[in-house]
Amino acid sequence: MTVTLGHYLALASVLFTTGAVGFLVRRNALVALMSIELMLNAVNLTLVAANRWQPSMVPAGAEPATPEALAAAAGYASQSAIAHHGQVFAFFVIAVAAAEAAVGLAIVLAFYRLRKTIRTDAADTLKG
Amino acid sequence: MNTSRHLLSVLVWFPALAALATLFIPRQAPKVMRAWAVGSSLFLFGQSLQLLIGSTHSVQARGFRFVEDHAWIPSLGIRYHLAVDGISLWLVLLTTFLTPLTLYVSFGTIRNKQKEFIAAMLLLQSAMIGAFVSLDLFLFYVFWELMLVPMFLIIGVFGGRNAVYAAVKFFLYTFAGSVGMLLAILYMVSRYKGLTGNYSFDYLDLLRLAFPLSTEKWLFLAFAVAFAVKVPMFPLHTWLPDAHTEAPTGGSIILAAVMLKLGTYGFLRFGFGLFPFASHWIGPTVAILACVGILYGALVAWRQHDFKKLVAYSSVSHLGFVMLGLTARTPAGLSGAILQMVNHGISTGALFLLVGVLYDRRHTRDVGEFGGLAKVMPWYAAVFVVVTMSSIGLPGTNGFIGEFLVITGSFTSDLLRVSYRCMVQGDGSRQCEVASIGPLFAMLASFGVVVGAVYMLEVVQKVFFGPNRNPKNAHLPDLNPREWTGLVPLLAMIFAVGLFPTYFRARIDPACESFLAVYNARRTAIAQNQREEPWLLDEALLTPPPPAGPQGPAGGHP
Amino acid sequence: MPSSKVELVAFGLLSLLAVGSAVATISYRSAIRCAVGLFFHILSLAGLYMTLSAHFLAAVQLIVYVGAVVVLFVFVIMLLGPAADAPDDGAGRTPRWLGSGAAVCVGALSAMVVLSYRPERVLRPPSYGTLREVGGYLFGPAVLPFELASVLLTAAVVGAFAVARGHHDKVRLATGLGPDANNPLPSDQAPAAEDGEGPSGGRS
Amino acid sequence: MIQTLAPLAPILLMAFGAVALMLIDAFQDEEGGLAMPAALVHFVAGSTALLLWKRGLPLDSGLLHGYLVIDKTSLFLDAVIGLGGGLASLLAGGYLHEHKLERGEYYPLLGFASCGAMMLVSASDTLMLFVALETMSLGVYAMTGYRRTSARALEAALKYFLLGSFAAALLLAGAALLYTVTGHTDFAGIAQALHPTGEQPPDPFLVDKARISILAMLLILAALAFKVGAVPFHMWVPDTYEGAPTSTTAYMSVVVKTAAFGVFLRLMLTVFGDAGSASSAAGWPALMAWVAVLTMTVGNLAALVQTSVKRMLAYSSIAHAGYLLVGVVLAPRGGGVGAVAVASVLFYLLAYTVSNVGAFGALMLAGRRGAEAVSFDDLAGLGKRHPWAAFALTFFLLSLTGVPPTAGFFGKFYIVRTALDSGLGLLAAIVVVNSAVSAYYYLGVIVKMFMKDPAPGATRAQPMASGTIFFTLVGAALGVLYLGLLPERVLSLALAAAERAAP
Repeated sequence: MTVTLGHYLALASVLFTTGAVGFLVRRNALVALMSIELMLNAVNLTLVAANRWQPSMVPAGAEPATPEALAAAAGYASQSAIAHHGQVFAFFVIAVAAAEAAVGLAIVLAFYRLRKTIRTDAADTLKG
Repeated sequence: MNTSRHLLSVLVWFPALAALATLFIPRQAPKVMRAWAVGSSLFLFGQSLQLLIGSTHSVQARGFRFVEDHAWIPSLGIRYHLAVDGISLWLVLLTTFLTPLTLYVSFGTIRNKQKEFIAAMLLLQSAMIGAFVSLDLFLFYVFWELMLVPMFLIIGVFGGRNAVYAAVKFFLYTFAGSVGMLLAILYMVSRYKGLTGNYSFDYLDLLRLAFPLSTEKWLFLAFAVAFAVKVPMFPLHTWLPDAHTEAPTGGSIILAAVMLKLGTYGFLRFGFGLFPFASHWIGPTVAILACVGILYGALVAWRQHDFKKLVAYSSVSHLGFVMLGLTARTPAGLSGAILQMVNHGISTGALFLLVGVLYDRRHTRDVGEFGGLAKVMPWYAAVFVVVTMSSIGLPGTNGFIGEFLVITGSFTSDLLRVSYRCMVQGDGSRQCEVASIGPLFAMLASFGVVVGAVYMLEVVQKVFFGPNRNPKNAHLPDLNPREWTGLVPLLAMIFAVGLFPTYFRARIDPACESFLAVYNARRTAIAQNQREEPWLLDEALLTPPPPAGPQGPAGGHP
Repeated sequence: MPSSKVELVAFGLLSLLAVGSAVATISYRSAIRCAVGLFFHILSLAGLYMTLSAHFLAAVQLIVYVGAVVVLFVFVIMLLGPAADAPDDGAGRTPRWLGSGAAVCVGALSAMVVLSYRPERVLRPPSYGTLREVGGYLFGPAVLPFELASVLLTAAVVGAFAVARGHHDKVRLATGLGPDANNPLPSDQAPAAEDGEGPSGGRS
Repeated sequence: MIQTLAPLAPILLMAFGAVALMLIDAFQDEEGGLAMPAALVHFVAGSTALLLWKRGLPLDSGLLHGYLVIDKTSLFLDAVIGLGGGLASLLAGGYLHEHKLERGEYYPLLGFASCGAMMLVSASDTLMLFVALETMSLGVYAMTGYRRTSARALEAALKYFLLGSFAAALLLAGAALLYTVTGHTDFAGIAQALHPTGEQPPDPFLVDKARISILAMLLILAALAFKVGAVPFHMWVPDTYEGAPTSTTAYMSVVVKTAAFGVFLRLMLTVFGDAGSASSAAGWPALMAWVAVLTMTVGNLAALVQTSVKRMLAYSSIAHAGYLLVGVVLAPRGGGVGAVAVASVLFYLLAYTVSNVGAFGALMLAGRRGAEAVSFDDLAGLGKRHPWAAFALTFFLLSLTGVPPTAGFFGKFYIVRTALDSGLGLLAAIVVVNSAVSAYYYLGVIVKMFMKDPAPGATRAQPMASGTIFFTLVGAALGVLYLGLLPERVLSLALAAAERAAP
């Protein structure tokens, strides 16, 4: 048995769901934030794995093609060697996740200062 | 200033600009403000008299005059198309005639926020004139909706104790009533586009559309609801007594005298004009509702103790006459209905004014509070009696002409009929026996006249000639100069229409005839050629026969 | 390139670790333990990236996530003290089991959908996933999003600053005399306690 | 160099403008006073977009690499964002000063958020979409929690942030799945790979790919529905709108909504614009039609029972999102209908921008520090205390109601007409019935202001005086009247902008 893209994707689904459940169940704002990080990481795993299995005109077992040929085959007329879209995407997700965490933690901190708690259900003075 | 080339634009926009200008007059100068309001509306009245002058700058096509037709939003086929014909002419004049009177009279009672009142009244005038003279349905809808806001403010801000309730009820009834109309307009335009490849909201273009009866019924109903709310027709009238009772005198006058006419006008111009076959189909029903309205309004008015409610219900009754005249679709019925619109404007306006006079003095509108006023306020009593005579249609006053024409019109109508004993023929068509029921409606309406006379006279008897039980009534001052100024023009009009009806009918009848000519031509064409899908009518159908001479009395009236 | 068996074992172990640490992250009551769970989760993902020959990304994952994000979390947890371990008791306004049940269903469904998708693995040159390649791409075609990311980071810094800084607040934190916790609406009901001036300064 | 950067001019101006605002703030001695420069940056960026439009297409200089598309749609929306953002910063100038919140960070944040919004409406790549969305959102999260001493503001920020990040994660998951099956992140590439034209070699994973792409579409739809505030992902809207400082609410309600609808249209039309996924019987338009009906109905019904004016406006903005969704539903139709539908959405966004900025601005003007206009009761008798503020609020609320001749009426008219033209009479009827319902709660405000006196001892809003807000309102009012009375010019712009976007 070999590891296929399907396995990675299924793993990512499980991780994403774990994050989503954590987000929905936990009332601790910090843990909710961490759950979001879990979800983003699961997405990253999908992206990186999908990048690895990028469909290509080169069948398995054939001569390793030149980077340019691979890039051209994948439909990218770029100067960069191999299509790294998935990895680059993941890179940006990591960067954004860090920024998001910074703002999120700032909000949590400020919230804590006023309410002395970080329970999300303490945020209930605004009623629907 | 020669404004006749753009006369209608002046009539529509000048009040709005005057309203805007009013907002910048400082509150510390109330006299300037009042002078400006009355002056500008009088100026407008003067301008509007030009409408009566011959046919300067007229376009004879289809009997519309003072035509202004420019592209407005070309990509959607929306035009700035204004025109008057004999149908809208008198209604515009009624508006310009009543607005200065109403403003002037209201200054006696409205002390706070005069600025807002003036601005709202002038804006309202703009919107009403705009709705009367628009021949583009989009433009018409814009003015139609625009009317709501100033009237809402006039009722709500300047009204009585329950004014807010009445104002909101008024707004929501009319706003909700007209959304269907918007949909129907858009549907027609969309079909027109499908048939011709062009968008057009123009009334004269949309007249070419013919629909299968089932579609036409829905479209007509969508329009009819909007108009019926405004008229108001039984059973959609419930907002009216509330609005009238709570509105200030000026608001009541304008509401009753002009705004309700937009409903009847809309019925005629757009409801009947655009959907001849559906209106033919629904004609008897409308006539029945109109008669129910006449009798119901009269009977309920009889039971009222609140003066304003009494007048409001009598309006329901009078507008029933108008609707009956319209549904008769005979030349006499139509011109009677239009005349009756103007008459009702004048006499109900005067009645509300008179009720307002009494209310200012006693701060009550309970009929039972009064008695024997003829001795205390002889002039007031005299004027009131004259207006009452006009309202119940005594010969010599305006009311007589209108009601008489409506009743004869519906009596002779061969369009009001019912079919019975239908048999399916061999070829699948249905053959029915047809009975004309016009005379029945004429009888019901005549009965309504009698009831109307009874309750009005009873009130007059009680209030002016009965015993005066309440000492507060003993020293009421008679009419003051301001009130006289408001009443004299109205009294003059009552007799002008009553004694010289030919002058007015000379302008109404040709328009009614050409309207009916187009109406009947379209009705026959649609009936003969029922299809599954909308189709276009021959343009030749829409050209009315050459108008009769301006002075020549139209045929078909007694 | 690792052989198939090694890869299978690595994948198995790392995915077990990933799932385990993810579950730990969302289930511990103590926030610091959750953070530790997140830490191990990130490590396991870095390992998975290695099995996918994404060397550069694995490094970035370690540097940014472990070096910045987790540290930030831990820092905030320390700052909050016991309040960081907010209990989960009490009924919330929303039925959370509903949402999470739906999430689990969707997740299971999507796992099933994606599991059957097994395209053939393609050969990659040895330079795949290296710093040189990914970096070249980043500064080549992807320069536009890269520059935008700098805008994003600046916005985040300014945003975090705008929400969390403040001289009055600092005093409050240091002295522990913040607005009364018993008063649920310290400032909205008493508008004088708005930023800048007023009794909020006097209170501290 | 100039040639290469020219297409990006509005975005670059916005970004550099925001950085410049930051620097000015850092080097000036006293805080505040940045509203005018911030508005200027927005207006300049917005008009640059229009200049670019005038200069003509094509606007790809080879720098964009498919990450961004600068076309007429995006330029139109850039202009709307510039206008909305500029007006909102002017409002902020008056509001923050009055409420002693004038700290320098607000305006750079606003600038960065607008920059993200402009990127968002140009984004044609899921990567760019995500980064731009986050840039915009992070700025707005911070602006929401800007009043740090208010528990409500922070609560709003916390809720908005957590739910927003959750939605972003969903969007990301969708994008990742699309990448998995297509190998592309750019919209055009994804569309091409999902629905190839011409002869294709047999693909053993065709069914799997189709399934996964549907999953991705649902995830993305959910995330976008969240961003535009559509039911059932609307719960954040009332809380956030109510808790945030009013200037932020004004900004959010116009710029964020515009950007979200812009990207919604582009993404759904390019990626899922094929005959299968965009089939009006079984594709996403059918789903969105239900969402649209639910959104406007729920929004309007909930707005009916509110006691807080801000919250009422929040629910009404949900309802407006519902009207806009009707345009989105029609957008994928062929035969010219699609272009008109997109144009109606674009026009509505502009009309909504001027009306809503005006409404929030008038609400700000109605209250001063410590006596803000929050509930309906606060507004009682405002017509007496401050007729101009009351008049302004009335005017803009009438535009939101859709009373002619205002921008709001024409926008709604245009959408209803498009729906009727394409045979969706029922949907059109639901829109007009809903707008009739909405008249009730908008009227409620007017009634309070002009026809009720405040109860003795009750709190009442004390109007403030602010030249900036006043002039913003005058500008917005002129815009409302212009769009309502003479919409032809803007309409033809919107149509031209829509031509390239629609199929």
